[in-house]
Amino acid sequence: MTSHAATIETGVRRPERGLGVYDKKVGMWVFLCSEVMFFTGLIGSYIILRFGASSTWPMPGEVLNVPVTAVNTFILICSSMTMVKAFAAIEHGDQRGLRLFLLATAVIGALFVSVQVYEYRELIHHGFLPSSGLYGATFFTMTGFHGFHVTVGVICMLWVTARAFRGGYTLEDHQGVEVIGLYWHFVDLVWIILFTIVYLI
Amino acid sequence: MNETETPLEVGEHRAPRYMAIWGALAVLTMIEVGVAFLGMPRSVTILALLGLAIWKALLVALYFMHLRFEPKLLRVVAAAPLIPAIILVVLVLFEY
Amino acid sequence: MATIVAEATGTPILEEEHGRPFIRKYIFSTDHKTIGIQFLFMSLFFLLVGGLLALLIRYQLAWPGRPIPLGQGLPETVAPAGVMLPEFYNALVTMHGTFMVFFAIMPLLVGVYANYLIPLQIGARDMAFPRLNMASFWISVPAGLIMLASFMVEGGAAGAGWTSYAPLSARPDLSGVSLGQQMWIVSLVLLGLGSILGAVNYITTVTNMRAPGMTWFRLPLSVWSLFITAILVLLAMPVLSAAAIMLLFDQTIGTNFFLASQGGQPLLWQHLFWFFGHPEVYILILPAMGMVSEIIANGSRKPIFGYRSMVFAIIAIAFLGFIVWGHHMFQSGMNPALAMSFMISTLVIAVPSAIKVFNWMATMWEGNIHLHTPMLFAVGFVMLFVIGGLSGVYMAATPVDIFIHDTYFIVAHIHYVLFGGSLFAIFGAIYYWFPKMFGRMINPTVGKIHFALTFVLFNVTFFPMHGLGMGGMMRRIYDPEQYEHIAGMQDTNVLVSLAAIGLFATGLLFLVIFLYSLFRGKPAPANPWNATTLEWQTPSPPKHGNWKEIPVVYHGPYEYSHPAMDRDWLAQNERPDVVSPAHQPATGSTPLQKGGASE
Amino acid sequence: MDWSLPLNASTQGAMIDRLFWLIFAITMAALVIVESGVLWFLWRYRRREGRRARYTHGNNVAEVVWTAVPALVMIFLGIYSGRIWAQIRSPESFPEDALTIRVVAKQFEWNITYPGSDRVLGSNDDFTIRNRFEIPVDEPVVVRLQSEDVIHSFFIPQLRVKQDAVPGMVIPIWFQATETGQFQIGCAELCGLGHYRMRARVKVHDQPSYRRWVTERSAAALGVTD
Ligand code: HEA
Ligand code: HEA
Ligand code: CUA
Ligand SMILES: [Cu+2]
Repeated sequence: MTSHAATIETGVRRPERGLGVYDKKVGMWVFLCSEVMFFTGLIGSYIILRFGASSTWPMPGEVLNVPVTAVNTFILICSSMTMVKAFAAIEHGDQRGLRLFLLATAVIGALFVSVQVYEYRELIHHGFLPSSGLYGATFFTMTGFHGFHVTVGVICMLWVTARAFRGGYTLEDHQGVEVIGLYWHFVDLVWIILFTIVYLI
Repeated sequence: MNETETPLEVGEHRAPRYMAIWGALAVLTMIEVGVAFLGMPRSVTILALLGLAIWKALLVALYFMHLRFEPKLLRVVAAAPLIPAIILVVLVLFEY
Repeated sequence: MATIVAEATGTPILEEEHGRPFIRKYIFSTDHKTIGIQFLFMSLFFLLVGGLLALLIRYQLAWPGRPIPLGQGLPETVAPAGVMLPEFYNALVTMHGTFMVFFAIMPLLVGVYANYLIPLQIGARDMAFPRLNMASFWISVPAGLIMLASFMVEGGAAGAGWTSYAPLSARPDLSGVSLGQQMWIVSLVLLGLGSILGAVNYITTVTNMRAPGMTWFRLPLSVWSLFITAILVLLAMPVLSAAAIMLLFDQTIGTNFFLASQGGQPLLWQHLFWFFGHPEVYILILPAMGMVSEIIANGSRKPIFGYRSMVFAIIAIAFLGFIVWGHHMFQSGMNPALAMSFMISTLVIAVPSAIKVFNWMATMWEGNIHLHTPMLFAVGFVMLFVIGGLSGVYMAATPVDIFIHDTYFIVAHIHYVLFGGSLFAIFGAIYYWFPKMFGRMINPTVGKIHFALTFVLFNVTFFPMHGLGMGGMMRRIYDPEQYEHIAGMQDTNVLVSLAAIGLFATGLLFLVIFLYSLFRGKPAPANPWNATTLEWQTPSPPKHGNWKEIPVVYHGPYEYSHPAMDRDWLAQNERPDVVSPAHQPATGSTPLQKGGASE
Repeated sequence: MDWSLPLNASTQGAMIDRLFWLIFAITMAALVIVESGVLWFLWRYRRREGRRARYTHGNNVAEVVWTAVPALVMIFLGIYSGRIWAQIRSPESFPEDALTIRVVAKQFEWNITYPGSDRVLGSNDDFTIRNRFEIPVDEPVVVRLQSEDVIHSFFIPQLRVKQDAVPGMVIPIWFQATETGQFQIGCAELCGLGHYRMRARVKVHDQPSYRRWVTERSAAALGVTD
């Protein structure tokens, strides 16, 4: 209640702040909280179902192509790096860097998705489908929804990039870059988890 | 909690060395793949892999998403959903 | 000044409303007040739909196999010669529950009042993300239309209950419903997305956009409850979406998450659904509790009793809401030891609820109680919610639940908490904030008549259901006369149905009152209830942007009968030392003067 | 219209009913306190000209009291019903050498397999009857519940028995009838368009007549098999 007193004496016009960060950032983090619960629904079901049927579960590498996906994981990590570079660039007002790295991020993200599409085609070609038991069901649902998130990310990334090329972000105001960055890194983070528990364990 | 005088932009942190983080992530990934096929006892493998995954996740969250440089409260917000998430999975696992 | 204002809100003063074309002003508006009112009309429409479905349910239960009046109009596939088929009955029950929970009560609380009240009560000009806000409404509308349309499709609407237990919901070959169930899923996933966007908005707005001096513990309880509710939506809704999507895949692309074949787990659906479902029911009660606290303080002309413990009770209920879901699954084959732990956590919830109930009573104690229509509904809420809450204790006790699970005892509980609770609070809120929303008063006498009829008929409709449940009448049965132990109670079923018809008629009466007051009601002053919170310190209805100048807050939300004043209320943005205690116009003066005064 | 629990004919029913009426007493007390309090305040403190409400923000003592009392009541209830629950459902509670019957639910019927005179399921004197559930009085009975298609729920009001039958699971429950008589099984979980009529006869025999019934039935079953 200290500020109560403060306001009474001096009548300062300062809005109360809960988190000390700007609205868009709060909004994005709050949204990511709900994304966490969405993936909890999918990943949690996977863990539970796998517990129930552990005996029948294929060993890593038996069905899935780990090397390709390992490379793909690396690709996604790179996109996270370029993303963060873009942010670092604009924090120093470096427009060229911003545009370059944003573009790179979008492209690398798209690359990740295409590799995943390739992987799906191979698997389906070898008769591994969502309908092939719990393994197929959980695999395609989890990776599918992650892929969907990346795709959405790429689209937004292109939009932000376009804006960057029109000089939409400045040293003073580049909230948009940071916020989409948060989303992008989150999707990367989810993949780190998925890669481990789906492909390696 | 609401009397934070912090200005809206919390940008004063020295930018972390992103390339180093990136390198670490790449290396950890390779280690993971290695561990997975080393053929250690199943339980050891699983624990090791989970440990590595969490490590990587933390690197991304703390540096790429620069949680490390955010106000404490925001870090709490970011971590909060893990509580219901864990509750859900753990309690349902009691079915076995 | 302007600069300060801009700094104080984060949003610059928006361009004046008149300047904008009709479509941006009323259809695709980004003004939180307009969006709130849009939600109001949408959800009242779906409340009407849900009520109609309930009438059909009641008709069948009272007079099984009798042709429905005007039922000849219905297609052969659902009611040949006006006699409804069992599959149609199941669809009715499912859709009744779904519409009422997801498209009536939830949008009424989280859509209407979160939108309308939050910015006004925290002293902001609008939501943090107005366009996102508009999106969340325009996502909810198609969701509702899809749900409605599912009645029309081949195989009829979803018929597996609003809980859609797998495998029944996942196996068209066993339920006879395929497209209908899929539309149910799609609709709810859409609604979920809409609600989550809304929740993001509300949470950001409350954390970041409170007016100067509006500290956390000066927030009105309605804002507190809506804020906590938004967190529940944020964390619970996505789990439903995930589960629903898996269910959709089970139906369409041959996965087997919830099918016993190949190791799938039917119980997993129940765990996921109720992990969402129980927080959902608290989403449906917490805002109601918040608004009731508001109205009771106003009606009693007293500060709310134990403000802080009210806040902590809300938080406690919300948190506990995440660890009790198993109480819906005591007889489902869940591990009995697990059931034990769920029983304990469920019983514990009675404690924070008790705190709230007794604090409401203590607020009325030694008050100067003014029984205006909103107050009537608020008091009605307390009296009826207690009944519903106490019946919850029977079910929480696992051994008793063995007998009453899936009987009408549960149905009675549902309606005492959802209708006697949530809907009564909503009626109260509608009467309370109607003058602010539409700048017109509702005639108090007709309001009191509406209350009296609703209160009496509600109890005649739903109290006997406790008896039916104790007698062992199961839920979701199309023809009670099939069973010896129920057939004896048919007269009760008839009584209930007759009352239900009356209750629906009362609903129509409300519709009339509502529409009449909308166009013919007396013009409302800025502060008809002599209330203290910020929304009353600006004209009714507030202009686009809400305030001439952002108010500065000096007190807690419910400073009624403050000794320093000789009128019995002190607005949050007034200072006793600057407003002359001499009689103020009860309408409350414009924020401009107040702002000036506090310079 | 009598609104009360139906006649109870099982051992666990006695416990359940006792708990039910205990909770009834507690909740009625709470209900009377709240409702009468509200009405009394409405009357006693109704608006009067010149009266001014007492200006107070709360009272910690009072709040602690009405937090603690319900808390204690709840703890007591939790422990008490926990005990009963354990006696009914915990794996240890299942009696040895109980008469074991398999009940397989499917849309919309109950298929009941009896162990026959040798009292072991799976032997060739077993026999299966559709929609007829016959048990002896005063003897623990274990029902092993299964379902072939969707979830059903095995509900016998007078025996205070209810348990879902879930496809892919075998769920055992036990109970002991205390009175002979004719009852009904009802299906308590929505299972499709026939849910409302998925019922079966229940007959609780006295011991001798049950033995007679079983022996002739198994004899018939054997007669069929060889
Ligand atoms: C607004 C919605 C709402 C609310 C607030 C509640 C509140 C509670 N509910 Fe309810 N519930 C539903 C909506 C709600 N419920 C619905 C829709 C279903 C059915 C779902 C379906 O299957 O279709 C359901 C089903 C349901 C079940 C499952 C029954 C079954 O299917 O077998 C159970 C079991 O424990 C339960 C318990 C409780 C409890 C303990 C509370 C507690 O929060 C109540 C706490 C309040 C009080 C206890 C009263 C106030 C306290 C006092 C006056 C203090 C003195 C009291 C004592 C000392 C006892 N509810
Ligand atoms: C808030 C939720 C809510 C509300 C208000 C109601 C209202 C009613 N409900 Fe029900 N009900 C549920 C939620 C609700 N219900 C749920 C969740 C279930 C479980 C479903 C399942 O088992 O899957 C259920 C189940 C259920 C059953 C059990 C069916 C079965 O198991 O076989 C029955 C049976 O009698 C019933 C009856 C009624 C009746 C007679 C009303 C009456 O109160 C209806 C009276 C009419 C109105 C309240 C409408 C009046 C309003 C207006 C006219 C709008 C005015 C418009 C403007 C102002 C623009 N409901
Ligand atoms: Cu079988 Cu209902
Ligand atoms: Cu619940």
